Amino acid sequence: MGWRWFHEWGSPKWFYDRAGRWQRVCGFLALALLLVGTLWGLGFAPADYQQGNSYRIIYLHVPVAFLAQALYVAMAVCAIVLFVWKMKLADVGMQALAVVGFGFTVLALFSGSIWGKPTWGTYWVWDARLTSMLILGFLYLGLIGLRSAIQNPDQAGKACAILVLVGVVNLPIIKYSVEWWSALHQPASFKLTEKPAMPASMWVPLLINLLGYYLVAAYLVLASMRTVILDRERGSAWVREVIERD
Amino acid sequence: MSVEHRFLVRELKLVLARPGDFFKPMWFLILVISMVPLALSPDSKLLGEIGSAMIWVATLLALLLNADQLFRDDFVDGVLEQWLFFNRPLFWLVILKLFCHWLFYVVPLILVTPLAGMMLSVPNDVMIALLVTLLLATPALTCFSALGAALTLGTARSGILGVLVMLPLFVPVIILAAGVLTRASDGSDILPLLALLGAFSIAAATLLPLAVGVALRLNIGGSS
Amino acid sequence: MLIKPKTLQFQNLTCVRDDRCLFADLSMTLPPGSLLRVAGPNGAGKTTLLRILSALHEPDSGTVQIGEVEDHLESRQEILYLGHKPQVCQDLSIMDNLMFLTEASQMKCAQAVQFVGLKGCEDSLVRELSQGQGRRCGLARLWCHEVPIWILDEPYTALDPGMVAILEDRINIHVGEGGVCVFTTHQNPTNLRFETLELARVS
Amino acid sequence: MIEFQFDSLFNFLRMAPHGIYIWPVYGLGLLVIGGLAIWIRYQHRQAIRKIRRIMNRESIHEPKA
Repeated sequence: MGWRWFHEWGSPKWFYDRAGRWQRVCGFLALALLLVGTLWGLGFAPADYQQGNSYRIIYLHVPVAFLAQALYVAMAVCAIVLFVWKMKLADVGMQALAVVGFGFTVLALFSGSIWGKPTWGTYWVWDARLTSMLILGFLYLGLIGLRSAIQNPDQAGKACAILVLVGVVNLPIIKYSVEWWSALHQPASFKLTEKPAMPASMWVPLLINLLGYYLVAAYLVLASMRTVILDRERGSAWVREVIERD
Repeated sequence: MSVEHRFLVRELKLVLARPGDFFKPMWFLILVISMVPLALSPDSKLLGEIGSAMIWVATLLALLLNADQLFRDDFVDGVLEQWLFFNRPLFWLVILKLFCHWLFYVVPLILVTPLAGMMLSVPNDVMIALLVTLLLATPALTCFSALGAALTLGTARSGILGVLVMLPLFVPVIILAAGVLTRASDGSDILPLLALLGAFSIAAATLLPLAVGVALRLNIGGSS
Repeated sequence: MLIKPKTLQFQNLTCVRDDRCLFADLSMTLPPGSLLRVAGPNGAGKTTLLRILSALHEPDSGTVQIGEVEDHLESRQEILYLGHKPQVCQDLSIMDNLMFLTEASQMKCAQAVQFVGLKGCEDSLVRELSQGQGRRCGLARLWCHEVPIWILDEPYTALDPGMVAILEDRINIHVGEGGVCVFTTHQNPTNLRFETLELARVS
Repeated sequence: MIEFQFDSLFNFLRMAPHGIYIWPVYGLGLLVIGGLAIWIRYQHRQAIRKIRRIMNRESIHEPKA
């Protein structure tokens, strides 16, 4: 099991310059999409016959909840890349994804629980999706805690990679067991995102918002990766040039 | 003497050399369980209902008390490096170590739970279900906490980070075990759930030692 | 002491630690019966080289081979590695440690304990012994672990002259029987004939 | 196909019964995502400042020939 380090195409310097451009593109696109999507969802989408206007929260909650899980899976992909191709960049990606993913999970949790108030009358309901989102949040927290506890960055990267891979294998098991548990104890009440055949005017803004939040996540991850690269490669010469250029 | 035999002998001697680690979990379990009636109410009907779940969670936490010490002492003494020089794959040695830990620390703890059950006046059939679920679930829990311990080997101070990192992964086991307990209390059959719990435990007990081996190898190789 | 003599061979070993190159393209062949001292100032990478030779650490490039077995990891049980750490369990007695770490019988371990001059404290816990005695416990394995390749990292530390002489005799016997020994030390050995591999401190 | 659902801007802001739940959620969204962006940018500047400090310290000790 060799941990030999070699920079294939993913050399930090090459990535640092390109990420700067991709980051700006993602940022502006995300801003545009989110403005359009949110205004459309809040103002122009028809009110839901059951919930009235409070369902409009799904235009934030559903994309963010989807992102929280997608970012965890992205971390698992980075972990595989780190183990198979031993690329330092994958480790940097994992570190950036953990923080952004945790932020999205917290946002999904709060938006879900605030949405619970008009729907069920209480802020926290042990609903299947909210509970597995809570557990996902603890998984993210575990990763961030482990990352900050180990001094040597390479060791921290590989330790987190192992934790992410074990976590991603258990994620579906956790989701199913939580869903089974919540169905066991509560009659199948209105699920947060049970979409009864949404008309086009409802799910089009949802799609735009989803794309918008994806790009926001990409923007944040790229920005965070550039910072981590700068911090880790501070010894090398190309960092000095970049600093003098800025 | 084969490597396996030497491992068992050493683990037994370690248990005798460190009696504290053997009794602390039991002491913790009984202490926590005796807090429950104080916090709730001494009325035995209420205690009987929630008693088994309380015992289950308390046993789970008692298990995690000395999880962090699994590899730390060997790592600090440098004996963990010597593990690599046995002609056995590392994950096999991890399985041996976890089996010994389970046999000498976890099973005695499970045998103490009936005492806790009596204190919370848990009905007999639920008590049996509790014992069976614990016996089925603890291999998986031990492997998970071992992975947590192996991952946090590189951190300076030993702490509960290894446990915090692994607790979210205990959720399926807790849910399945709790399902068995509720089924047992209202008499319906518990076999399908026990089968699921057993399957999860076997999968964890065979696959996780590989990850623990990689984590250990990482910490041994890293620190010069 | 019956050991199967093996050659220890490494080709263009390179190791970089936080972008400082410790050593590059180190190649050497150690036939049975050779004794090599790795010398160099602190931080020159001596310990790292020894850990690479005993397959505890992965070199950035280059290979290590023992005998005809290509995969170095397979032939790890041919190696006796002694590092900076005491390598013995503090909560066990010296006898229990030896019985665990080596395949030797009870009687052979008892002999080994006598050789390192710990007669009489076989059953006391390692923790109760002094630092020097603790090092002797680690060294006791040399007398009861029949393995062709020895890799000893600073075996002389915390040893009194009497023990140093005993250790050097043991190394001479081992090398005489066709074993290979790679060691590092800052004290200059008295009656050992060894080649030296100098690791220059790379500024 | 798409027309404004509320008869006046004021109703849009009040958003009938549950307005006080919808707007805080979007406010929170802005807070979390905006906060993340600002925090990452702040860390970026910190990293650059730290490297600059190292460079200055080095250039003082061994001025470039």
